[in-house]
Amino acid sequence: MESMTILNNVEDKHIEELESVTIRFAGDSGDGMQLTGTQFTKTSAIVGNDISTLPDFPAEIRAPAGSLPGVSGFQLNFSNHDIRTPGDEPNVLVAMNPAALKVNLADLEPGGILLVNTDAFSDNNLKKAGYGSNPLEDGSLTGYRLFKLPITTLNRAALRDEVELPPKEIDRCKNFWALGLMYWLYDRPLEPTMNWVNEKFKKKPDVVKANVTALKAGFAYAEAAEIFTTHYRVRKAAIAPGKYRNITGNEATALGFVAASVLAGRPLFYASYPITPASDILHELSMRKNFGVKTFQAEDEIAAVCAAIGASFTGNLGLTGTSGPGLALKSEALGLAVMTELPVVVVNVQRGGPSTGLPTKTEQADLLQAMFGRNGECPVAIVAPATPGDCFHMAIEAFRIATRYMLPVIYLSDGYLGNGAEPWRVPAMDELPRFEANLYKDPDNFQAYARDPQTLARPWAVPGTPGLEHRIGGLEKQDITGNVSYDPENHMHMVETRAAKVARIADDIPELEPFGEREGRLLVVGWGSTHGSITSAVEEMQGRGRSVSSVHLRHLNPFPRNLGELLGRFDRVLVPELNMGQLWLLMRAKYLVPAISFPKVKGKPFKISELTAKMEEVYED
Amino acid sequence: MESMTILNNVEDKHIEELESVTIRFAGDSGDGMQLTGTQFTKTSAIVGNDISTLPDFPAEIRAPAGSLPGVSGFQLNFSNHDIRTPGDEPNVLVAMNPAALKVNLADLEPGGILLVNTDAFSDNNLKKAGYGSNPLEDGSLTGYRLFKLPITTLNRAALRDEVELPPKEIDRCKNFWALGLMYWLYDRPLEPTMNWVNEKFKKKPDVVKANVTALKAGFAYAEAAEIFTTHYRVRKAAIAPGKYRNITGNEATALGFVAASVLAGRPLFYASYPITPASDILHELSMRKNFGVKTFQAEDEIAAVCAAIGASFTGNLGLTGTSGPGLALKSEALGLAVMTELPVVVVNVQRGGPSTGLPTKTEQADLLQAMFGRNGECPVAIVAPATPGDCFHMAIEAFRIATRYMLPVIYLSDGYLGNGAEPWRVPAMDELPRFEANLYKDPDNFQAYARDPQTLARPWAVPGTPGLEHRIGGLEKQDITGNVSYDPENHMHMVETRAAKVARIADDIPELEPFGEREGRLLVVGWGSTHGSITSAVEEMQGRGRSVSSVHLRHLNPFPRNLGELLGRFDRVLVPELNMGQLWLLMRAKYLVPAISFPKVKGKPFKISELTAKMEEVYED
Amino acid sequence: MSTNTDANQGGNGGQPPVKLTRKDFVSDQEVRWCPGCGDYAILAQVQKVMPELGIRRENVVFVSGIGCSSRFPYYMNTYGFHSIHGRAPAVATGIKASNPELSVWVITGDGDALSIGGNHLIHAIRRNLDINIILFNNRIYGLTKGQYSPTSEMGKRTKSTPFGVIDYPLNPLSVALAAEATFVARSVDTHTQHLQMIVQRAMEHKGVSFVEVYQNCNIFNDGAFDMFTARDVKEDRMIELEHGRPLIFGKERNRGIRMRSDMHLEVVELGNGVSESDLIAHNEKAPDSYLAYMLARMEYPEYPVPVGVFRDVQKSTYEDLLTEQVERAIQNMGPGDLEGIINSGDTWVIE
Amino acid sequence: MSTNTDANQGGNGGQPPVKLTRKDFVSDQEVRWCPGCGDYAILAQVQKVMPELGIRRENVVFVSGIGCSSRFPYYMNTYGFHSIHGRAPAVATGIKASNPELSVWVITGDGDALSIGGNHLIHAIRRNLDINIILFNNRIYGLTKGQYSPTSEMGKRTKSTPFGVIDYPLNPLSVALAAEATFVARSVDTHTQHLQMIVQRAMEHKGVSFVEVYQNCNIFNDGAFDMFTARDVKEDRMIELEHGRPLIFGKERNRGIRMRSDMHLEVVELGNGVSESDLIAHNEKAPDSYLAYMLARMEYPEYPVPVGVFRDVQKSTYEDLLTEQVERAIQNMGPGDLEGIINSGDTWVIE
Ligand SMILES: Cc1ncc(C[n+]2csc(CCOP(=O)(O)OP(=O)(O)O)c2C)c(N)n1
Ligand SMILES: Cc1ncc(C[n+]2csc(CCOP(=O)(O)OP(=O)(O)O)c2C)c(N)n1
Ligand code: SF4
Ligand code: SF4
Ligand SMILES: [Mg+2]
Ligand SMILES: [Mg+2]
Repeated sequence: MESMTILNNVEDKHIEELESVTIRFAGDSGDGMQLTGTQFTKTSAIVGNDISTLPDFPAEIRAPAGSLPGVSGFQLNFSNHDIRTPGDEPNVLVAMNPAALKVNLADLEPGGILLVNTDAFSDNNLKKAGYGSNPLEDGSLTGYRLFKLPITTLNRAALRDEVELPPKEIDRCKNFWALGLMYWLYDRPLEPTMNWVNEKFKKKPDVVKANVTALKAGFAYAEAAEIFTTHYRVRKAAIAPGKYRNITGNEATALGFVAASVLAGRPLFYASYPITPASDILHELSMRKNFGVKTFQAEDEIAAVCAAIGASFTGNLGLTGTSGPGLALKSEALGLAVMTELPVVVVNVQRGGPSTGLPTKTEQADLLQAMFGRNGECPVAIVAPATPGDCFHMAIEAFRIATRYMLPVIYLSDGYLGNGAEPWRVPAMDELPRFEANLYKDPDNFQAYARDPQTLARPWAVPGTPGLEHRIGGLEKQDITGNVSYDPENHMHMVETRAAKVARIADDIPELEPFGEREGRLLVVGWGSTHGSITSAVEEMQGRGRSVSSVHLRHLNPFPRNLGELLGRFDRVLVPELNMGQLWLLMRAKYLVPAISFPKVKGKPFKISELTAKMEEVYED
Repeated sequence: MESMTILNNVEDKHIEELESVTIRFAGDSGDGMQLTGTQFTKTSAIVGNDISTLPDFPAEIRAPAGSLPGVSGFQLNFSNHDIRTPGDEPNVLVAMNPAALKVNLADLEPGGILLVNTDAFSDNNLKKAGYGSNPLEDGSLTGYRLFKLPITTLNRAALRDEVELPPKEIDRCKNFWALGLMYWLYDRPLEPTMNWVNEKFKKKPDVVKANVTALKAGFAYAEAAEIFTTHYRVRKAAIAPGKYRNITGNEATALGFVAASVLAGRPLFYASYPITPASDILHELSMRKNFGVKTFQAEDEIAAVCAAIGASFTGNLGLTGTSGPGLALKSEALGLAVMTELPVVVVNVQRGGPSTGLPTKTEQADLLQAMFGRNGECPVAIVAPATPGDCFHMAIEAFRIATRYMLPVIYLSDGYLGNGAEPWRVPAMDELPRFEANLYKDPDNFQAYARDPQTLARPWAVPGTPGLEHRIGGLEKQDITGNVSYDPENHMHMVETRAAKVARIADDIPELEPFGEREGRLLVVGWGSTHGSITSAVEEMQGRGRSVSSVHLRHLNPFPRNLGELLGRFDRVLVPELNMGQLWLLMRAKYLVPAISFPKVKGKPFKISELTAKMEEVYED
Repeated sequence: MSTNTDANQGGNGGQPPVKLTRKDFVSDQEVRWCPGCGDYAILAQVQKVMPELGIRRENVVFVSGIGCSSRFPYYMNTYGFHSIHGRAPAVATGIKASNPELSVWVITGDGDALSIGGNHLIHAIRRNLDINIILFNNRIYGLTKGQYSPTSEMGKRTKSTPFGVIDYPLNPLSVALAAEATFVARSVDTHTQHLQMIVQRAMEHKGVSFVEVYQNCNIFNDGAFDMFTARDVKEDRMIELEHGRPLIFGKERNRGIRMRSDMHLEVVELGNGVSESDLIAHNEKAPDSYLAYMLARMEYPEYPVPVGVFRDVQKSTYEDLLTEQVERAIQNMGPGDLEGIINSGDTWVIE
Repeated sequence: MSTNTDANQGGNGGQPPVKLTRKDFVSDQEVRWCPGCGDYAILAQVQKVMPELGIRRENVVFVSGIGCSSRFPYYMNTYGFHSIHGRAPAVATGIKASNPELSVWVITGDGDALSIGGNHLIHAIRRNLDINIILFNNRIYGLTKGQYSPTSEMGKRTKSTPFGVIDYPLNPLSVALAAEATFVARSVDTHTQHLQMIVQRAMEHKGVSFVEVYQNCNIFNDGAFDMFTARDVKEDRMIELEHGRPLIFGKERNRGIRMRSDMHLEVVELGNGVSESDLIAHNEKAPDSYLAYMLARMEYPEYPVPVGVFRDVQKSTYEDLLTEQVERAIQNMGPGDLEGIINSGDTWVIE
């Protein structure tokens, strides 16, 4: 194969070994940067690197070409060892136009590789990006290893005689040209991408040819033009063996709920109203009709949660999904689910707030809303996946809890998890938990609010079952019978019972296993999508010989049983969160521990360096 | 005057002095118990007693006559000294039918006076009330001083020859007969009630005559029949001189907002959707159109808060009011008010939750919802009146804060405050605070998100003002300009700024003045409608020589500046709340103080005795 | 179509019909409306009609929002869901879409359905789920003690409008028709025979049924409909719609409704050159909703108030189309294979 | 009536009209719609019409919800409020009711107005506030990247309906009419002259104006209306409504709309015994909304698609009635006396 020949040639050149590399591809929304990034990722995964990625979409659908809001980016980190984040600062920035340079340059590490498409640096584009002078010429980029390439021109030249396509289509291949170049630079094979192109554009041989040619041309150019003195190799990581796939959190969430339905033997009913960044879950699930999954795009978030409650009432797994503003709208109905004790799961893919906020950015600022955002004493269970792949498992866990305890569960994902991808080891069927979600059938002495002595769950008695006819609703219920009751003592009893149901879940979830020693100087407590950066940072601190451990909460209400005890075993407790200190507040209130909050609300995940710096500070204090 | 003659007669009889008395009138919804209670209250106020009242309405509009859910009650406490609650256990229970007896007997103090209308104890009524045997005959009432009176019969006899009214109308006067009897028993004048009847039924002389006759007949019967060996006197209390009126919290709230409008010189716009127990505020304000007050009954709570936000945008005092489930619905829009930094006030007259809960019962369980019930980091200011009369003052305070800091304020009343009445010393005009709520007018260098250096308020720049055209909305705002911004650093800065605005209010509100010593063994911290019972209980503890003080929070976010310091001056901190520990949680999180929660969620206020018992327990621990 | 229920046996999930009586549908809960409330009559008629179609209690679900009328489910010895204010159509949608075998009823009030719940109502209607919506229109908020509702008349003084209502009222039937309703009808609480007939017709209709019932709230809006529903005047002031029959009314049946050339409906006296054939003939089945819309907008005193079935047409129901998609997906893609989809996409193996 | 604005000078609060140009209404914010989006054209027409009526910038408020279309206010150099999804009519109600002097515009999308915001829409309409509502109907959710909307066709495959839409679409104009709208119109993004005329008519109407604009979303629903709006076919597939004129259309103006005796609209060829006088004459001012309702429901291909003003009638506005109540209250009770009301009720003095 041609590409193999090229590859073999490559072997002769000077190759430098690297531990890990972070690349950011950036360009106009129309430049295909997401695709470029995804292809580089997949290829890296296939050659055995550990990988982690972070896409960064513009907020506008199609901002004007060349404008700052129109910049689209994709960062990936690949490594010969275990990594958990897409990297703090890119080592390499590929900037396809001035706006991409402007938006991303500040993040590039000092001395980093900067690759620009000079063809895009027209006066017009420079103006759109707000450049007074051309940065490629005014000396402002001297701190970087700048490579100026007329990518558009080179790509056109390569394709001109090869394919019969309109110029616009030809130009659209320039991202593959750049990808080819990067493949050479980091010593990756072309086949996986060529295979993908062949499959994807099966019906358009011209397009296949164009892309493959561009890819090879970029690769060949790097090889031939000798603009790079070195190229790099990142060896295989020691990754747990198994079958892997790249998966985003939203995909994993959707799959997890399908799995929950299969495992529980109950149909899944997903009611949702589109909202960024949760809509993809709706899109995914709407394709799963052959699993008996029914999806319902409701007229709004209130209708969606109400329909999910209705579906749970009939014995379906009633599920609804949204993002922050939508969760706010679901508040009242969630109270109804609490009162009627029905197993509804609410997915909240958090985004930047308050209000409409920063719809395309990530944040973890809905934890207290999830805890308290309802009238009255109205507790629900809360779980939060830690990584994109974990979304799958926590989705199952959410319905396990909901059906076992007969109560609503809020599942807190976020934009970073939802859109971010990681290589996910596909679980074998027998690794998945089984749980029983049985409907109640026995008409003898049926009482709608009788309780299982262990879980305090009431029976899941659904319409269609003879002899179990009963009425539920939002008014306070009499214990056991479920009739309406205004009795003062009963009310207090029921408030306590609903709280006790949630509390008892603690006996049924794993205790926390610290990452690191079980006692020491500093314990870092995290939850949700910060898992990767916190773990990496703690690992780094441990590498520095610091007594630092971490625990990561995937159950937020109730907390795992041993959290309080663990907190007591460390001198200092640090709580980094992508909010102003919400878990921190809950922990302080519950355990009276003088934990230190490390808040960040910038629409972005933590950098490892930010975390280690803070840990050092707290460590010494 | 006739009644004076009667009164004079009375003077000869044996009179016993009492410090304070608690009476509960109870009967069927149709029996006019609320009216009876109100009349007794007013008369007691006029003779100079201190008073406190608690109405207790049935949840149904008109439950079937004689049924348990149809029982309506009215409790009042009158005294020769300062009182703050309607009393724990009634000393006297007037039960107009078996259902009223059934529902209320448990509360009557042992040995208390029990007055029943034997005419209503028919087999049918006994059955409706769920009595197997007649309690008047089966000896179950031996622990009380039982007075069995055929009130219906006696009333008919008294009216038969006096008025030409259908029997139904005559029977409707029996509550006045009972009232007359009670007036004799507690040595009250008849004039105030007779005046009221004259005024109220001006156009129906027959009805006036009937009621007055019934009233006098009851009085005369008590005097003549000598069924009571004693009657009682409760002397004037030493009440601050001034003009008083009886006022419910909802009335005071409405008046307070009208006052805020007058004081600020800005029109009031009240948008609301009816809901128990907040609707009366809408009813009150809709009658105040001559103040330029506009009321808007919206299609739902979301529309109401949005319309209020729109009104604030035009320079009105935008106000919306609701109860718990409605507050849940307003969550999303409240975030918009936070982001747009507009002075909106949201009244939440809390009721029993969660969900529809116990709509006619009181509770304080929406504090955490008010704090956290929105997506993202979304702080608002929170105030809470302590007594019905205080509702007036805190309504003004809410708009003072909202307009001075340009942010939304949640005003947390509750069912007990809203429906409960107390004698309220009418403030003189010059006692009311003035506050400036000026619109911004200057078009030079206008910036929509420029800030006052002290309050951090942005300008209140309203449509119609030339040169200030600008756009606001729910997306994150750029500092100073108010343009949309997705900038990471700006986002964090704005999140911090919005929090700082709320925090700065602390410099502008009074520090807490403890009731009792400034340090000692036990500090009791309360908020909202528990003021009366907590203060009375603390007073009682102090009387027992215990080192107990209390502070009462009327500002919940931010807390008064000296709260933390005060907490540190006491060995123990107790936080009684009509919820499961919501203020308690906030205080623990903020001050890391091992406060003790004393929760109650029974749809009822605290009894003084419950509180003192708990205080004793904590005190010794 | 996936369900084997047919229109006449909705809610039996294919089981044979049973013989029940009115009493079987009476629950053990004490009824808690004000004595004299029109809700009692409606409850009685519904309980009476239920057994007529051999419907099984366990397959019936009554869903309501909040309001006096919304207590209805407590009194039916079937499954019931007293949900939250305005949201009953959404809860019912979840119930019906997730289990199409059930016979699903929505009980709602004028505030519940048209104020806070207006949007859910029109969306449930446009989706044409096979649910039966009964709106108890008393032109007032009962449960919250007497504020005006979206059907209250202009100028009406209520607790929240001491100077009179200034919002133009909504006409519930027009709204339902504009929202593409396939079955629209109206009846009156006190017209028991008619009401029974309408409830039965609603039940028989496959697809969404929207029924407005004029209901007296004797506490806060007493006699709101007496002007035309009272026994002595109703024949002159109301008109009973009958499919295929000309629009005739009046004690003497001597008046009718005619379409003027400028497209205005007018009341005419029969005789003097005006014959039955000049009148509009009612057509429930008209594919367009024009006629139903016009009739829905006739109001007293200009017109007699129409009761009966305004529109009754067939379209596929949401739940059938949904079930069909599920079944077709299974046919085309095979039944869901969890292991298969987990292992799909771009996978690679690390050894 | 309390306001001294008249219909032609809405939003000047009695000040004299000013001479502004299109540019005065262009804000300094960069427009951020996809290149080619129909929203640009609508923005341009609105900016063009604004100065025509001598309206002052400071008296104009544009309110929107969330969606691509809802970014509109940022681009108008007037006051603007980009509120939250579906709630623009409610925010606008608060603005207009609290300050009737302002000229208030609501910009909304098919999802914003008819899905999440349907209820606020119908209530704002029935209240007849003098606000102008412009619904950008692209039959898709643009901002959230391509899910179906309440106006999407049955069977349409979108991101959220890979097997096709199964909800019957809503007809926005029918819903507005059923909600008692006093002004209802439709235009098309690319028909610039017509669109200008309609925007101007909406502005001139005193009371609520509801305008549907067919808007192309070239990213997620490209060409949705081309079938009948395209230059070469529009005369044959659309019909322009003109008050008082018979319903005629076609390149040759040889076809028309007639009412059949069974109350069905039919398309007829003129000639062969069919003359203009057999056709329906359009009447915007008809007191009933029947005709407007029928026309609103004409859809391609059975009928030509109507554009223009369907209905334009006068009724008192909410804000005028509200102001009137305030003024009457002041007349009858005297201007509010705070000291007076605080001291009212049953008072007593303790000395
Ligand atoms: C979210 C919410 N808002 C408001 C209320 C208060 N509320 C209960 S019923 C009702 C209106 C009742 O009117 P209608 O629907 O006409 O029913 P009716 O009582 O007349 O039968 C209102 C406003 C509530 N329970 N929940
Ligand atoms: C409460 C809430 N729910 C959902 C969303 C997500 N969302 C934003 S715009 C939109 C629909 C947009 O469609 P449309 O109104 O037709 O406007 P278009 O973008 O097509 O102009 C949705 C669902 C949101 N912002 N807020
Ligand atoms: S208030 Fe009216 S509607 Fe409600 S139960 Fe009483 S009479 Fe019926
Ligand atoms: S997505 Fe569609 S509606 Fe939105 S800006 Fe782009 S073209 Fe316009
Ligand atoms: Mg009603
Ligand atoms: Mg759209």
